[in-house]
Amino acid sequence: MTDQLKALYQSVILHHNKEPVGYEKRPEAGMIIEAYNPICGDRFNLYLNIVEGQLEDIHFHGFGCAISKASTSILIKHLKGKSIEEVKQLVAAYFKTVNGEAEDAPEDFAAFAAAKAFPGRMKCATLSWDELNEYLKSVS
Amino acid sequence: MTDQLKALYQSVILHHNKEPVGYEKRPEAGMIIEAYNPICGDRFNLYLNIVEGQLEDIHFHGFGCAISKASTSILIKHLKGKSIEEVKQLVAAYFKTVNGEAEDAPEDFAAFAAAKAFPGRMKCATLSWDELNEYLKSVS
Amino acid sequence: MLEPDNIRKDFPVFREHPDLIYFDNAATTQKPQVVIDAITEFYTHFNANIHRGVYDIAAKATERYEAVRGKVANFIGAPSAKNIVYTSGTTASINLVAQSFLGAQLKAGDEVIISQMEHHANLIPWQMICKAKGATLKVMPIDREGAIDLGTLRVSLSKRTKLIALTHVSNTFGRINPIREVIKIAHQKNIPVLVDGAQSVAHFDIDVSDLDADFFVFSGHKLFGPTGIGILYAKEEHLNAMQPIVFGGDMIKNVSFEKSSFLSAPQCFEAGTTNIAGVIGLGAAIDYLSQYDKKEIKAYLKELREYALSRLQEIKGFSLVGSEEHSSAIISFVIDGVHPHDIATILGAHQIAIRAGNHCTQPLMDFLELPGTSRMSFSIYNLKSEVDRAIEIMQEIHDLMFGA
Amino acid sequence: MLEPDNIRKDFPVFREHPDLIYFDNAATTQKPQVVIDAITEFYTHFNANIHRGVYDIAAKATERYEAVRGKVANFIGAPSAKNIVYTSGTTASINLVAQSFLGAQLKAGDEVIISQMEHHANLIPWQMICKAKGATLKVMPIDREGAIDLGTLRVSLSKRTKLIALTHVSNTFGRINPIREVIKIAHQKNIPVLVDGAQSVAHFDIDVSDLDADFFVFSGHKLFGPTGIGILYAKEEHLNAMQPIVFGGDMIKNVSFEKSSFLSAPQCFEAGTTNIAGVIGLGAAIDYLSQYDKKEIKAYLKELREYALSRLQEIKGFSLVGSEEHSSAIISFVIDGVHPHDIATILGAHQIAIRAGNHCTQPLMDFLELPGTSRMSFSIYNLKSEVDRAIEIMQEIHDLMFGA
Ligand SMILES: Cc1ncc(COP(=O)(O)O)c(C=O)c1O
Ligand SMILES: Cc1ncc(COP(=O)(O)O)c(C=O)c1O
Repeated sequence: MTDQLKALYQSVILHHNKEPVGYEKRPEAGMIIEAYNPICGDRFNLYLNIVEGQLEDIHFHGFGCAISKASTSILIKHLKGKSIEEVKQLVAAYFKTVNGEAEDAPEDFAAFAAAKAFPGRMKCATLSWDELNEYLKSVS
Repeated sequence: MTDQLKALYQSVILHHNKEPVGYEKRPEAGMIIEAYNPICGDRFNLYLNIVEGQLEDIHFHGFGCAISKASTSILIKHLKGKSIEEVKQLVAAYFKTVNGEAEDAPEDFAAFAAAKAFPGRMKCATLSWDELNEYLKSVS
Repeated sequence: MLEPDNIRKDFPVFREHPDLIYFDNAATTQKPQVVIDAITEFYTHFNANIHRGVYDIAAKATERYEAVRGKVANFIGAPSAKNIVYTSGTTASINLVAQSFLGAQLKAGDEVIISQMEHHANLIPWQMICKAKGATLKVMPIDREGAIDLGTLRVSLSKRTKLIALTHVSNTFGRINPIREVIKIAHQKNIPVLVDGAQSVAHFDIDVSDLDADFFVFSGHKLFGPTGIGILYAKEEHLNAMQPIVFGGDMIKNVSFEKSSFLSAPQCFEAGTTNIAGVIGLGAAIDYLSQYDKKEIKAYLKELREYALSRLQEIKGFSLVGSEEHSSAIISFVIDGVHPHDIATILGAHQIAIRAGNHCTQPLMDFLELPGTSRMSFSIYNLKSEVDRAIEIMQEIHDLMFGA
Repeated sequence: MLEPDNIRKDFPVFREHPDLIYFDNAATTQKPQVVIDAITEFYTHFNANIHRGVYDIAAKATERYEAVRGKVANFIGAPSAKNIVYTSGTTASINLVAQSFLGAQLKAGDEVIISQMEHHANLIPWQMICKAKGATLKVMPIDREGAIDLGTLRVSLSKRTKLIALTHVSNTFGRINPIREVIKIAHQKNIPVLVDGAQSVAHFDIDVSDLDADFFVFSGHKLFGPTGIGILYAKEEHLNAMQPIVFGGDMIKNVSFEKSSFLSAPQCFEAGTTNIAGVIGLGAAIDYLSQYDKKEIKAYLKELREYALSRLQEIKGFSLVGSEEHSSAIISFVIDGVHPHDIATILGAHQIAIRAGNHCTQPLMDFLELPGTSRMSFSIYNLKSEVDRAIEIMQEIHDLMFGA
């Protein structure tokens, strides 16, 4: 296996792929966002409950590759319980980290920077994040 | 001037271009055939009177390059007064000559064989002949 | 016997990238040197616009361009060069038939039949024209091995059926459709059939006259030729019934501000400056492919597929999508617990190009209840040793993903 | 200062055919080595289908393909790569706007305005959509020098006017249209304007944002690029208002047998495998052209045209078609008593490529009461000495045709 591959499929990602955080259907959630990549067919639903500017609860369900699934799991792990302001900051930090721009960001974000070496997979690392970001823009 | 050019623009053609045979409008003719080349805009009308299987009278009018005009003039010269059977034979002989296949054909047909060296001009040598030929096929 | 080791040498990409294992031939094929050279020669020696110039290089460009029409006709057994329309690809060819041939006659209540395995290119154009005209798109079901049922087809035909569009070979799992039988059944009710030959034309001996196909479409780029060039073959009577849908230069007879009239087919379907270099390159690709015996190509690819299939069984969690039999040089598969994109990425990192996803056949994936598959597709330059190398990597995938 | 003697060296056709004098640049331009090399490089090093492959060469092909979009945007002053749609040429671009943009909104009684000098590609698409919708095609008249009258235009606009389509430069006689003024006048009544840039894009500094053009279209092959690739620039609001008209892979979001949804622009207008090599080649052509200052190009071509015009006056029976002023690098002319095709043939036999005919502007020819003209069109590699050689031959034409 090449080093780049090992960097991509490192334990953080494989762990979250196998044991994703908040992986369950919540059809009754206040807001459901679909993250869908028509090119590969990956599709997740993000189930959000936002109460008084706080992301009180968030879950996800669907199918996708190791990268997209893990990156969504990381999203849940870090954003749950945060204020919308904090969520926005974390989303921005995530994008910067993935793009390889050094940033004071949670450690496990860094795992996804390895996707840069695989241009065909960049979208997997940002799929759910992109859709959440679109949603945040649309409501503010 | 190149030899091929001289062969193309030889006296037979230039003569018929300047002094075409049967060059006049005959709107009252029994049959009018339009020979039109959309690529260059050349357009002639052939005015035919066929009486009892004889091409009693034929004229032409329109505009075109030296080659198409001369080839139409030659057509008039040779076909006027001939029986439809003879006309068909002459048309076939003309096409063979133009294609460079040796044939027992009127001498001035040969001038147009030079068009073969100018693929862009072959159509000029056969424009009126092609249309007449189509007509003959459609009536027999 | 085909000599893939020698064939490889004709493709400069393998000289430049000796480690590249290219198993994505259903997406596009690599190009032999002769095709690249033909394009270079055109641009270097006789680049000119066609059909109107009287100078030498324009005459030569026109002659070569038109000569390829005859070559294509010959290659697929068409009666004449006049049956061959140049398009920009399979997609454009199908859209042209949908809009022009079908668009002119389709009425509310009419039906168009496709199969459940069609590529989006052989689905959405029919869907859209049906929607516009109030007609119905009917889908021939398949079983899980990809077989269509001719009996079902037979009883589903009626006077309202205006066309059947069917792929010759499924790009997703390689299933070969019984197009000869479908055409026979359809013609008993005077229903025309369009055959999507995108995946068959490079490997099969095609004779559209013998098949009695009404329309046959394919792309140059899947046939060792350039991108941006495709073919629509149609029977003369159908071409004559079709009106152009794109308008411009080089397809007109007479133009005034009040009205225009058009040349006859195929010319009237080729408005404007077409992909002249693409046509020249396609001609070279057909010449190249014609040196080989299609029977030998088919036999070799069958052997390669069978070999790959036997080796793939060694991979933990492997299962084939589609059928072992009745299939051309394409293998679609899934590996339990590993997403197709992860497989493709891991192979890709080792210079092994395969494809993952829905292969532009989303409804087929929905039927199979799969988010996607991994697909290996072979061509005449692929080797058993390349299959071995891919297997070697795939054996490590479980370790990588789940720990040794 | 432009150095045409050096520029020539970049074009292999002049190395291979040192005697060739190519004065048919309005039909298509010759290709610099860098463009040919870019195509060869693509097919040799990273030939792959785009947007879906996760392996290296597919990623590289996708990246290069998309990068050209930005290059084109930059080259014509478009706000973003998203405004750039790849098509197969000017003709396809115009047809797309006619069918998709105009087709969706045109009603009986509406009007579309073009000019009397339009190429068939910028005439018939509008004529056909007007006919289909019961709308009227109105024609801006020109005078014998090719000038349109802005006053007349102004008063002919109304609420029913749905689009103005105008060529930037006439391909027949080189007349430059005042497109900035036309756009201003049109926008006062909220009428969108399509500019046919086929003849201007290689020589003029184009800034579609500054011009405020709604649509701007051109072909790669007239810009030193490959055949089979063209561009549609459109404002974002217009692209968003347009529905795709060709359907297939790589433009969809969701597909089921019941219905499909599409990606957003520009992607949704690029169904199927596009002319990837053509796009890559166009990128190289734009890079090539960008080394030169457009002001210097314009100045040199003006000088060349003026020189040619002065020398052509020496030819017995010569008369210019169009105007000495307000014209780009195209000269259309007639010689009394000699048919344009004979002139072109005689020059052609001496390796001088000019064009004769109606130049795909038959209604313009009808207005000028000419069966056709001879046309010389220049590019940056043409020389005064080439003009001299052409004059030399033309001086013999009378002798040849009428005897010394
Ligand atoms: C002004 C103008 N418009 C449109 C076209 C059509 O371009 P294409 O044939 O590349 O589609 C041309 C070229 O012939 C042209 O000169
Ligand atoms: C069966 C089938 N039909 C149609 C197409 C579309 O071909 P293209 O993208 O060349 O237009 C493809 C290729 O992707 C295919 O495999």
